Amino acid sequence: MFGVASVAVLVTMALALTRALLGPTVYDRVLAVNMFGTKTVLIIALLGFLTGRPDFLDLALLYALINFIGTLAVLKFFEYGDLSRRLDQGEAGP
Amino acid sequence: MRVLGLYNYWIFIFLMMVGFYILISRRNLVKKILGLNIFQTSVFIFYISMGKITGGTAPILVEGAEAVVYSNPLPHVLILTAIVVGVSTTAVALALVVRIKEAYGTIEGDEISAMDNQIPF
Amino acid sequence: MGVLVDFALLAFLATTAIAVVRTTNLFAAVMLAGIYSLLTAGLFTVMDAVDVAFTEAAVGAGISTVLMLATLAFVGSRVKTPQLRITDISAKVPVRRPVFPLVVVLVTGAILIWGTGDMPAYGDPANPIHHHVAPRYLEESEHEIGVPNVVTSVLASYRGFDTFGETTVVFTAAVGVMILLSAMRRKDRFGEERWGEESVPDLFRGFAPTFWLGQDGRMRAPPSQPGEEDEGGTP
Amino acid sequence: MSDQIILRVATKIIVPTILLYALYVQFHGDYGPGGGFQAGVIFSAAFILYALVFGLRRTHRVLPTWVVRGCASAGVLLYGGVGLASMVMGGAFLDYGVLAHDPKHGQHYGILLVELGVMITVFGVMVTIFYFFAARGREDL
Amino acid sequence: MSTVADVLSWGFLLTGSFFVISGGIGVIRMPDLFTRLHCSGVTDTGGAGLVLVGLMFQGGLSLVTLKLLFILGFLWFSSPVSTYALARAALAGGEEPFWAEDLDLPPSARIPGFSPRPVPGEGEE
Repeated sequence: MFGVASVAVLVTMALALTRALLGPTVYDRVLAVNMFGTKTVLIIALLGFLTGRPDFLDLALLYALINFIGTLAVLKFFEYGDLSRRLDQGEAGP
Repeated sequence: MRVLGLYNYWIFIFLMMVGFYILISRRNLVKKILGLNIFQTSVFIFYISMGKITGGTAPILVEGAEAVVYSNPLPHVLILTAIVVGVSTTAVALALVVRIKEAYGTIEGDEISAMDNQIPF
Repeated sequence: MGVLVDFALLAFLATTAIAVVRTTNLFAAVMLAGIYSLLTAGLFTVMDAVDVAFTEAAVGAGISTVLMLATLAFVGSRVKTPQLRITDISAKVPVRRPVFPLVVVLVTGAILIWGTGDMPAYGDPANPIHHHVAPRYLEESEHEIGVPNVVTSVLASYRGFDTFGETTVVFTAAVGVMILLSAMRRKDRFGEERWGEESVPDLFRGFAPTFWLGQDGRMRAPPSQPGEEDEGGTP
Repeated sequence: MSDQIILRVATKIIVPTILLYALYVQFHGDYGPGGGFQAGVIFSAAFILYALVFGLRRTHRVLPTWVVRGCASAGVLLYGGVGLASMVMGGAFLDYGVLAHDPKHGQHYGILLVELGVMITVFGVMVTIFYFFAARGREDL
Repeated sequence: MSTVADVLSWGFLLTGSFFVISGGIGVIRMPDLFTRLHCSGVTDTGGAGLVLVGLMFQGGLSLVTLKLLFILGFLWFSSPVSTYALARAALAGGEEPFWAEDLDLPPSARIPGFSPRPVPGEGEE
């Protein structure tokens, strides 16, 4: 049963990867990376159960916590052009 | 079955060669650094796959369990530190790229060499 | 089942690597590198290396993307002169096609693949690596160190020297970054404040070390060619 | 441009969680996956997230540069210090067995301190690198 | 009891797999970024949530289930936030949503009173 779910997640990973490769805009790529992160959380959780050592979910927990950082960095990069500014300050980049 | 046992190595070699190709054929310095990272990662995965034992489990001892096969912890230790060192050295390389951009105004390798080869006076 | 996941992840990894080669947008390449890191962490998990996967996860998701983006904020995200692909025959301009690198890579790869014939199969318990020191670590660690995580005990105790060296290397990397990036704006000899941005140190061009340290007497920039400010560049 | 409140609130909730999780990874590393390297990176990732949302200036106020630099060197010093301490107490360099009466306890102390040193160094190094990259070209920070 | 838990867990896993795959297909087939964001949201919250709940039934009352609960909580917390951030960045970056009129439908197929393309400069500050 875990196998079926793993296959589903792997297929979705393949689809997300396709979107990252096709992605007409850069935002599509970011979206694909974001989605890929969630799928990695799932596949790691499923792998824990598949291999019979489900106590290694810490890794999935870590991804659930910090996948967010990459997306935020991208947001700042696009909206402000640098990474050091406060988010609601100023309009344009340097 | 022989092919199954070697498939992993082939992929590692492929990845390593892709990284190598980026490194020697692309002129953009950031791209070269990415190629270097791919090269590095292929070595990491190669090491880890050497330590894997089929049917084994992660080398964290299970209390009171008999006859559990653990994977080899030694490659894990080597690669664990290598990943952190890898990102630090990548940061140094990126800092160099930033300085090169500031000094030359470009990060394309051929333009930099062209500027270097101009006769100054 | 693990084998299937392993195969699929490796195939994704190869696809991502090819995509990194082909893209001419550095930003897309950085995003693909993020995917690459996620896949690597998954692979480490499949190969029972949870600690390594943990490190890769933390580094890949937390640090490297941010560092790469911070660099891209300086250097711009487009590769200026996209290189022609081998298959791109129609181009009129004489552009260096990367044939020689391809040949080098193919030959090296072929030699390496030929060499794998002698490699032990993946996951074979009889591999030589499993018979040297690892059994001792796994058997004695519980009595000698008393820590269930063998990776920790090997990392911190059995191979403490190694880790000490690695920590020093990480520290040295920070020192290097500080030296490289802390050269703040300075007045050049004409009293103009400038960033290195447009100044090519033409007088001292031969003296690479002085330039690296930011100690050079920076001179006026050569008159900039029209169109050079254009970051994206039209090839 | 004042509608970034979602991100700010989310960051305020998630940054302490990441810090707490990093400490869990650090001190649970003997029993599960984790250890100094990972904990240091996660710890610094929390501050990077803070800097991304609240700006570098405010982060400098929370975590000044000199603290970070001090961390980067203090960790290596702690590591070396443990080695020297074990030499002083009659063992070899980094031979933790002599740190306590029971060699096993000594090993525990040694591993704990050494991992702490690694974590502090890695944290300091990663945040230093980020600070220098983010502040480059902005003299107002 | 364990049979019931197993059946429930299978049900959740299967439904979750369905959601995950359908979201993935949507990410490929949808016409523009914002609809794709919606599909990715389906996999991130619906699919991932169902799969994790299914795993929780397998874990039983243990630390594993607690960890899964945490994963679920953080996923449901951070994934919408990052989706929001991405959509914001895309709008600020000048990404145009795909309007129903772009489909070239016959007037009879349009939903009355729905989604006229906003006149530029009106309704936006």
